Amino acid sequence: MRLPDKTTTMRDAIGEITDGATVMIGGFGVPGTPFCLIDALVQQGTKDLTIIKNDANESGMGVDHLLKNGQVARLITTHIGLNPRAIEMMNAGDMAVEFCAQGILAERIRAAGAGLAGILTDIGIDTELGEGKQRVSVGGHSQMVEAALGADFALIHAGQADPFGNLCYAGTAQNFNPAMAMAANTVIAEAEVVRPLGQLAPNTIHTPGPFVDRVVELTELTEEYAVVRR
Amino acid sequence: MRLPDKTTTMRDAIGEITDGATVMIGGFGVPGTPFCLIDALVQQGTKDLTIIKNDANESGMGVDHLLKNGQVARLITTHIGLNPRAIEMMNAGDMAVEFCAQGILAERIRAAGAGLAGILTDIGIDTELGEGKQRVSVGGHSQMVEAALGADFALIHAGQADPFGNLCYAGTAQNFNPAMAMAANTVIAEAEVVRPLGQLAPNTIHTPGPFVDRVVELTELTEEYAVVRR
Amino acid sequence: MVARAARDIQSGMTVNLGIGLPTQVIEHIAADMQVCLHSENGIAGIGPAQPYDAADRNLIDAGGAYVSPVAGTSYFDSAVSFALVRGGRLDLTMLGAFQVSMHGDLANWKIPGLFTPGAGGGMELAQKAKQVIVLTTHTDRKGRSKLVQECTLPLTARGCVARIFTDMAVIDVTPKGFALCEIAAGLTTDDVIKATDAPLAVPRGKIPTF
Amino acid sequence: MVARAARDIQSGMTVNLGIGLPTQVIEHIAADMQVCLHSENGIAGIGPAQPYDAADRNLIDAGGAYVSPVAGTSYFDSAVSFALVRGGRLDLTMLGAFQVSMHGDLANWKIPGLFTPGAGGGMELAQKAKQVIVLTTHTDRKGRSKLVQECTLPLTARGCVARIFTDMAVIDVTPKGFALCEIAAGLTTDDVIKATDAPLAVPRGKIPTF
Repeated sequence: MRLPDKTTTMRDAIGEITDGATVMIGGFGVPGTPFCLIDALVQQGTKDLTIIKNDANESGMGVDHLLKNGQVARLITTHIGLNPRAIEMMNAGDMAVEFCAQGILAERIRAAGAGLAGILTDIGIDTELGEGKQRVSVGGHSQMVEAALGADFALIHAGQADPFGNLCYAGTAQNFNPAMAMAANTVIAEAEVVRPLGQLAPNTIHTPGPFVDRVVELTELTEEYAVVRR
Repeated sequence: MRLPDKTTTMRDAIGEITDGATVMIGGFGVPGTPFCLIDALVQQGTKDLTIIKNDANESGMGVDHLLKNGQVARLITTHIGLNPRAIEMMNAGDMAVEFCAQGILAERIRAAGAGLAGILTDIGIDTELGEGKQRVSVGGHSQMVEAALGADFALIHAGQADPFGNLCYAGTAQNFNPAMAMAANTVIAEAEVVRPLGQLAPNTIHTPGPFVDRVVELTELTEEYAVVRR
Repeated sequence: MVARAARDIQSGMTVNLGIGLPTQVIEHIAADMQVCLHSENGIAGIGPAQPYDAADRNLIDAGGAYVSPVAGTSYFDSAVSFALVRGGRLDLTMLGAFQVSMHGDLANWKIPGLFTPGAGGGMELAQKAKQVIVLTTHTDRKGRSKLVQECTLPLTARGCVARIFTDMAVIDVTPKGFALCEIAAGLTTDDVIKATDAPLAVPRGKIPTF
Repeated sequence: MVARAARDIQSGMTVNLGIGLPTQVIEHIAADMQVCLHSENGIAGIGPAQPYDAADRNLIDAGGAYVSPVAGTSYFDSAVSFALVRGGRLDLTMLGAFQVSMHGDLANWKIPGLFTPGAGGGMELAQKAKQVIVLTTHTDRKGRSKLVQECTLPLTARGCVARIFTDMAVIDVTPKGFALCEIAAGLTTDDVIKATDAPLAVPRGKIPTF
C-alpha cells in the first residue's frame, strides 16, 4: 500500500473556490497565515466570501487584501483591532462582522471538524455575545449552545508537509490551523517545504494526512511572512 | 524565569488518591496504560473507585488487578471484551459498568479538560446508549447532550517527559492520554524517561506542562509493558 | 470472501478495518494500491502486521494486533481519531456483525445476558463512515441466519450497512431490502435463500461467483 | 505600577499577561522565579522579548510581540490554549480595561460607535482564570474614571476582577466594593477618591505606598 499524492499547483489548489463560498483561514497575526493562498484568492477575484479567521491581519497584509478588493461579504472573527479598514467597513455596513470569543471560535471550528453538532459553554453568557443564544441546563447550570462552524474550504499554512498532506507547524504558527484543517469540505495547505513521504516523524505530525485534500509547496516566502518591524 | 519541577516518587504521586475517588486511566490495550501507577494504586489498596478507561485491559494486566482486588465500584468504559473478569463482575452486579461510544468518551473527557459543559452529538441516538439522554435541536436536527466527564485524578503514561510535565507519547500510546491529561483535578504522569528541561522539542510536545501536576520517572518497565504474545 | 471484500476498496480511500474478519482484508490489498488504512486507536497509514519478535510494543491496531508503519504514517490521539471518523474523512469501514437487518440496521456489540463486550468505536464507525460494509459468517454458531428482517439484538446503528460479504454471498442492502449480488463458488441461490432469514431479491440471469 | 503588579505573581503559577500594560510585567519578574507565562496564541513558557534582528518570525505572543522560548517551552494550537484557560489551569491573568465596576465587572472589548476591536481571548481569560487582575490607567484620556459603580460599556465578563493596579493605587474588589490597598508615592487618599467614580473604602492608619 502507498498513500495518495495530493500535491498540486497554487492555481489548481484554489480553483474550485467560487463566489459565495465560506472560507476559513489559519493564522494568528503573521504566524500560520497562508499569505500565498490568500494572494492567489485575491488574483482569482472570487467575491461575496464569508471569511472565518481569528483576526483581520494588519493593513496591507493577508486578509486585508481581500477586504480592500471588496471580496468579503462577512467576517467571523475574534479581534480586528490591528486592521482599521476592517473596523471602517464594519462601521460603514460594507461588511458584516460576527465576533466570537477566541477559544469558542476554535472550539466551534474543532466541533465541525470532529463531526459534533456543537458544544455547551458559559463563555460570554453575561455579555452581548450571549444574547439570543439557545440555552441548555447541564447539571443545574445554564449553558449556551455554540453550534459547530464548518466551511467549504480551509486555507492552511504549514512549515512542513509531505505529499499525503501530513502537516507540521512551527512555533506559534499552529494557532487555528489544526482545527481548521479538520473542519472544511476541502482543506488546502500551503507548505514552506514538502518533504518526501516518510521524512516527517509520525509522532510529530500535527495534522494527519487524511484530513487534507491538497498540498502546495511554496516556491518562495514573500515579505509578508517575515518579521514585522512596527 | 524558570519552570517548576514536578517530579516526585511513585508513592507520593498517588498518595492523595482516597477511597471513593474518580480516577481516569490512559491506555488502549497495552500502549499508553500506566501499569506502574496502577500497581501502586493496587498496593495502596484504595477502595470504592470509579475508574474511567477505554478498556479493562486483559486478564492479569493493568486494571484487572484493581478489579481482582475489589477496588472498583464503577467502570466507565467502551469495551471490556478482552477481560472476562470485568464481564463477570458486571453480570453479577459486583461492579457498575457504564458503556460509552469510544470517540464520545474521548470527547466527553476532552470537554472537561477544555472547560466546556458538554458536547452535542447524534452518536448512538438510535441505540440503547441514547436512551434517557437530554435532547437538543441544533439546525433542525435532534442531538444529545453528552456532559463533560472529568475526574479527581488522571493516571497517564508517557514515553518521555521533562520535570515541568511536558509529555510526549510513543506510537499508538497517545490514545486517551492527551485528553485525560487535561481533564482531572490532579494529573499524574509516569514516564519511561524524564529528560532535562529543554531536551524535548517544543513543537513535538503532545501534552503541555501546565496541565500536569506530578511526574514520576519509571525505574524499569515491568513485563506488562512488553509485547503481548497471545 | 475476505479477498473479494478487498476488491471493494478503491484507490485514494481512507479505510477502517474492524476487529475480526475485516482485519484480514489487509492481506489482500495490492502493494501498489493507493489507500490509507486507519485504526481508531490512533494511526493512519497502517502497514503489514508484525510477528511478535519484530513488533513495536507501542504500535498496535484497535484489535490489538502489532502493525507496522508505512512511509507517511501518522499517530494521533483518540479524540482526533474519531474526529476523522465522525467528520466525514473515513470513506469506508468494514465491520463484523451479530445481526444485519434488511433495512441496514447493524447489531454487533451486545448479546443481552450472554456477552456484552461494549461497542468500542463501532457505533461511530457504523453511523459516520461514508460507506459501511459488513463481513460476517452468514449464520451464527447455532446455524441461525445473521441476516434478518429486524434485529432482535441491541443496535449499533440504524440503516447504516450498504453491503454484506458472507462466506455464502455478496448481498447489497437496498431500499427494498437484501439483494443478492454474488454467490460463493459451489453454492446455489437456494442455499443462500434458505440461510437468509429475510426476503432476498435475486437478479435474473447468471449470478457471478467468487 | 507595573513593577508592583509583578510582585503579585507567586511561585509555581501559570500566568497570562494581556495586551498592553500587562505585557510589560514580564520585565519585572525575577530571573529565578518559578513561573510559567502563557499566551493564548499557543505558547507556555515565554522568555524575554526579542529585538527584531534576533526574532523568530514564528514566535510571537498574543499581542504580536516577538518572544523567546525558555527551557521547557511548549507550543500548541488555539483549542488547547483555551482549554488551559477554561479548564482551570490558568492561575492568574492580568488584563487591560476600559472600565471596571465595583462589583468586579470588566469592560475591555467594545466602545460602541467609537472602537470595536473585538474581545479576542479576553472573555475567556476574564471569566475563567482563577484570579483576574486589571492593570490600567486610573482615568481615561478625557480624565474620566475607569473605576465605576456600573460599567456603561459592553461587558467582557461579570464579577471577575479581584484587584486593580492603576497609576494611582492598588485597589481590591471586595463584596462591598472597591477597597484601597496601596497608593502611589506622592499622592493622597483624597486624590484617589476624587479620581474614582465609585465609593472607595479606605483603611485606617497609614496606607502603604508603591
